[in-house]
Amino acid sequence: MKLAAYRKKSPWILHYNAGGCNGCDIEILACLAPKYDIERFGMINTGNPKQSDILLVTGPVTKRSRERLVEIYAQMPEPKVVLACGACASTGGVFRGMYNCEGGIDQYIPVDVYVCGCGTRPEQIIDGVVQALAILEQKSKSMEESVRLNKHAVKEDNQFNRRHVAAEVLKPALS
Amino acid sequence: MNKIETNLATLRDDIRSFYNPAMHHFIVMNAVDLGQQMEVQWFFSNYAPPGDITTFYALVNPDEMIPSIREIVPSAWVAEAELVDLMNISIENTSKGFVLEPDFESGPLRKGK
Amino acid sequence: MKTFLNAIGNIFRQPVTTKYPFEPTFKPDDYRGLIGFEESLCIWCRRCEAVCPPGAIVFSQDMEGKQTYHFNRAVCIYCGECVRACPKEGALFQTAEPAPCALKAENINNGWNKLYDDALASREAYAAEKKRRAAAEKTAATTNPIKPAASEGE
Amino acid sequence: MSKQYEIPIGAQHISLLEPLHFKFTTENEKVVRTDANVYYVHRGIEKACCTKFKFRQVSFVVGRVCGLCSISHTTAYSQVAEKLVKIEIPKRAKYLRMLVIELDRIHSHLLCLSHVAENSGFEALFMKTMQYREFAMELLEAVCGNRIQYDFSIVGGVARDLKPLVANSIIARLKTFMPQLDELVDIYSNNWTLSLKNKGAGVITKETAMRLNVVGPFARSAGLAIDVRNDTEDLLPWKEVGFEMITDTAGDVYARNMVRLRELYVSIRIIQNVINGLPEGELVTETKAFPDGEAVVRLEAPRGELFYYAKGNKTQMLERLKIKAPTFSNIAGMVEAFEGNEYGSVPAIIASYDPCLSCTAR
Amino acid sequence: MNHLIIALLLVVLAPILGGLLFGFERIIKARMQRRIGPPLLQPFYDFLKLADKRKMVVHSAHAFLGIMHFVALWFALAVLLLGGDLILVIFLHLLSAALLIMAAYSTRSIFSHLGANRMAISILAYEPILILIAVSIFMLTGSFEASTAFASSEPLLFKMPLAFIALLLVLPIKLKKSPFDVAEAHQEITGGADLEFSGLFYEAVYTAKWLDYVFCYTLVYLFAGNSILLGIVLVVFVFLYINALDNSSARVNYKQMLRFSLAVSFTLAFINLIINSLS
Repeated sequence: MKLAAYRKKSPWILHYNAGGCNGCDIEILACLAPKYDIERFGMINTGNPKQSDILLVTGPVTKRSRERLVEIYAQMPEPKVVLACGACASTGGVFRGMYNCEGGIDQYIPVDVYVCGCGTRPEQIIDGVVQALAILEQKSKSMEESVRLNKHAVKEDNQFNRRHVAAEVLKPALS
Repeated sequence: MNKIETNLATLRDDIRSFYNPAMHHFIVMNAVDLGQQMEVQWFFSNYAPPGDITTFYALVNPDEMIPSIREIVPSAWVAEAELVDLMNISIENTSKGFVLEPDFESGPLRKGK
Repeated sequence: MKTFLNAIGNIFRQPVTTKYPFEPTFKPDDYRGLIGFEESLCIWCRRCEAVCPPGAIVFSQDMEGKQTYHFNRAVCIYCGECVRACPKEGALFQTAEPAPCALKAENINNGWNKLYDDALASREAYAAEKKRRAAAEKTAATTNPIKPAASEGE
Repeated sequence: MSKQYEIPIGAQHISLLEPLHFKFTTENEKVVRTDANVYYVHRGIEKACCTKFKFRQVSFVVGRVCGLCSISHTTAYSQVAEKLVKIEIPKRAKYLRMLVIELDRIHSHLLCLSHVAENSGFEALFMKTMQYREFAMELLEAVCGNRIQYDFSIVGGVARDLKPLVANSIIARLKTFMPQLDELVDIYSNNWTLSLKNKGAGVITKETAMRLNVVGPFARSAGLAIDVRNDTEDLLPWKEVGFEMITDTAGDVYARNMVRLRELYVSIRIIQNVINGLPEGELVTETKAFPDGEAVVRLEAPRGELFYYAKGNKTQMLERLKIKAPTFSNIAGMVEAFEGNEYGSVPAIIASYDPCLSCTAR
Repeated sequence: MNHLIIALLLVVLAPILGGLLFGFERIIKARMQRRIGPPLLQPFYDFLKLADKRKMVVHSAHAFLGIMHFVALWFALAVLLLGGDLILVIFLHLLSAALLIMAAYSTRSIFSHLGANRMAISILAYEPILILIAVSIFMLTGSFEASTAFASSEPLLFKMPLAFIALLLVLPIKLKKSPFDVAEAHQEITGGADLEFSGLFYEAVYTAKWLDYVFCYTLVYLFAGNSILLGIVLVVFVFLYINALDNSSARVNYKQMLRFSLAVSFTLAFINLIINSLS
């Protein structure tokens, strides 16, 4: 029988805050709460990377949390999907270009769904998760390369703008 | 907000003579880059209303060693450690790396950075 | 003990969960949602671009001075400052519609970075082009209907 | 001297909302030493506020310092900017700011309480508290147009007006919330296992609180009466909308819960008074002036005293902006209050501090 | 003969039965929290999904021990359902738990060590009571065979009510329900012993949880003797009791749990044993 069909029936989520304001995080909590009860879709908030399928990341990646982000991503067994929750996780939002953040988590790990909004409503998160489930079904079990940390990718430039550097360094890995 | 000028030599004595844990609340320590010199400020407030704010400030050169007040105000180590990283100044027995990465060029809040 | 009985009683109470993806939930009609743009009303003053905190709005300009409005819903923080700053009534407005999700194919982050830089470059190119033309024929420059390129926001 | 385990919590941990890293050195699950690493969230907002954003945009940026007390940050910044440009905002704007701050306090305190319940292993109470909390989110959405980032205070006043329909709905929803709050108080104070977990955990004495300058419910639970709403009369008229100081004596997790719950009653009363006595008038005081001089502002955020220092230099950009968040003052106390506790009750203690590290690290 | 077939059927179908129980319990729990909750077949969806994920093996012994944990538990259940020796049942169950503890200790993760530590302590908390109950059953029926207990005409419940109460008090420890779920305190040690398992090997641990449900409720059924109706009533009652307790109490720390269990449950079971052996 086709097991892939059952991936979308029991997605277990792992939540990591890569240094945003807690806005989107409390909305993820609100998703677990009775009003929007995402356990309806069989989701459990496992705190354990080794048993989770969906990685919900909030916040622009700060310098100190980026190793953790890549580490957690690498610990998750395929097939897995990454959701960037909120403007700052998707693109850096209002924090893009600040000296200690990297402007969006897709500078480090491949992101499948970007949930827009600052802060995201639980409805938006649920929509994003539903889209992610559709992607999860297509995913293969092959390893998906995460962008390694190299000094070059995060080298300082003084007018507060790492976008160009990030873009040109990470182009091969993101394609 | 009443500002009291002091200098690094008499700073500890001034604060010690002023600060009374039962009456005053140490808010935070701050530094402003004025170009050549740097204005370092210590903010205190009263518990009793109206909680008026007392500021000690000293004009220092960026390379001067600033005395630590943590034997007078034990909780000041957080503010001092943060300031050392952000302003790239040197405070007694406070090391870098609390806020920023060790490999980070320190003092992002200085002028011209 | 009370909670114990309450828990058993809850089995027979109606759950408070909304059936969201299948039924819409309540949303105030003045929710701060997507930013709408009405091209026919815009006077191309670029004030919205100047005030936007994250830089989610950018105007590009072709060689004829025709400007185009670009908006990135993943960068926008929906503060509504651009709408407040817009001098022309109705040219820029905030809908009550939450932004839809973006997929990987949209390349919403690095693609936008590239677009942003290209837009700024195109405007500089146009300014240079215009200066060259102005130098060529001064008379035409005085009655040039095209607005001169204002300086960019940041 | 038994074997010492080193238990790390964080940066990613299910009982943490945000990346902070504690390293507990434990002897048969009793904490003997704590190392904290709280600056995971440092983004460099202070620098950007002085170099990247004009002083009118900064009020939206500092809102993103923290999602839980964003209205406190925006209001405090707006106040300090108003001091710099030397304008007095309309009374209606002041009242609307107080209204949103108190609504925000309700949702923040309820979130913290539910988080304490979750971390002490009481999932049902977590669910119940979150369910009751939703009304505050809906009201905030109706008032400000967004559930979290309100962007309500702008320099010179407030961005949106309060519709009479919304005002009535606020009064009505508060009425329905009252019995639910009583129920919560009953559970938090009378549930045996919860008190078994929370009583005597993470104790901080009044002397320690004074010595380490802790603020907010953390300090008030220890009997240290520090609440900025008590003494900053000039900016927001808290006294005339019926503010009262809430303190407790025990200083443990249980006392913190009780302080938060009792503060909810105060907030509800304040909101009712604000809506009943809402003055008519303008929303924004326009000005063309540029910030000049220096000013400080203190404001009571849900977690304690928020402190803003700003220095202007007659240009669009500020010279310096210093943000002191409540949790920043509490770090020293937090690290000390862990000593000698069961590791099992550590997550509950962390939650009961209500740490907001995105405020702290900025 | 007929009984034997039913018992065999039960043994074979035990995982499915447990899965259904688990799913139903998740629904009930959600309803107790005013939520809708997952569909009834959710555990099986999880099962199939986990079968599909890439496996990350810490080391082979770890995975092997995880699977053996499941097998040993199934054996214990089989012996119980087939009416075998209660002492054997208890020791097989102990063995399965010990295997999981060994697996958890064989990894490097500190949380999984803590989980194993706490699991050992919870074993210390509930195994003595189980043994005492078995012994008092022996005192009553004159044999350690579970079959005699199943077949006894008058229910054990009325003869040894104290033992039943003791069982009620230790079941939350076994099923890892609050207030006694220190072994997998999710907020403290993020799952504890089964932390390092993933994919197919987590499946073994996950399914073993289902078997535990069947095991516990069979123990409860044991008290009903041969009257099926009373058995069903007992099982439903215990089911509701455990879930309501789970939803109305916080987690106590393991020292309090041990103290409570040995002070109250142990005493109850022991008094009950004395009474039974005197009568």
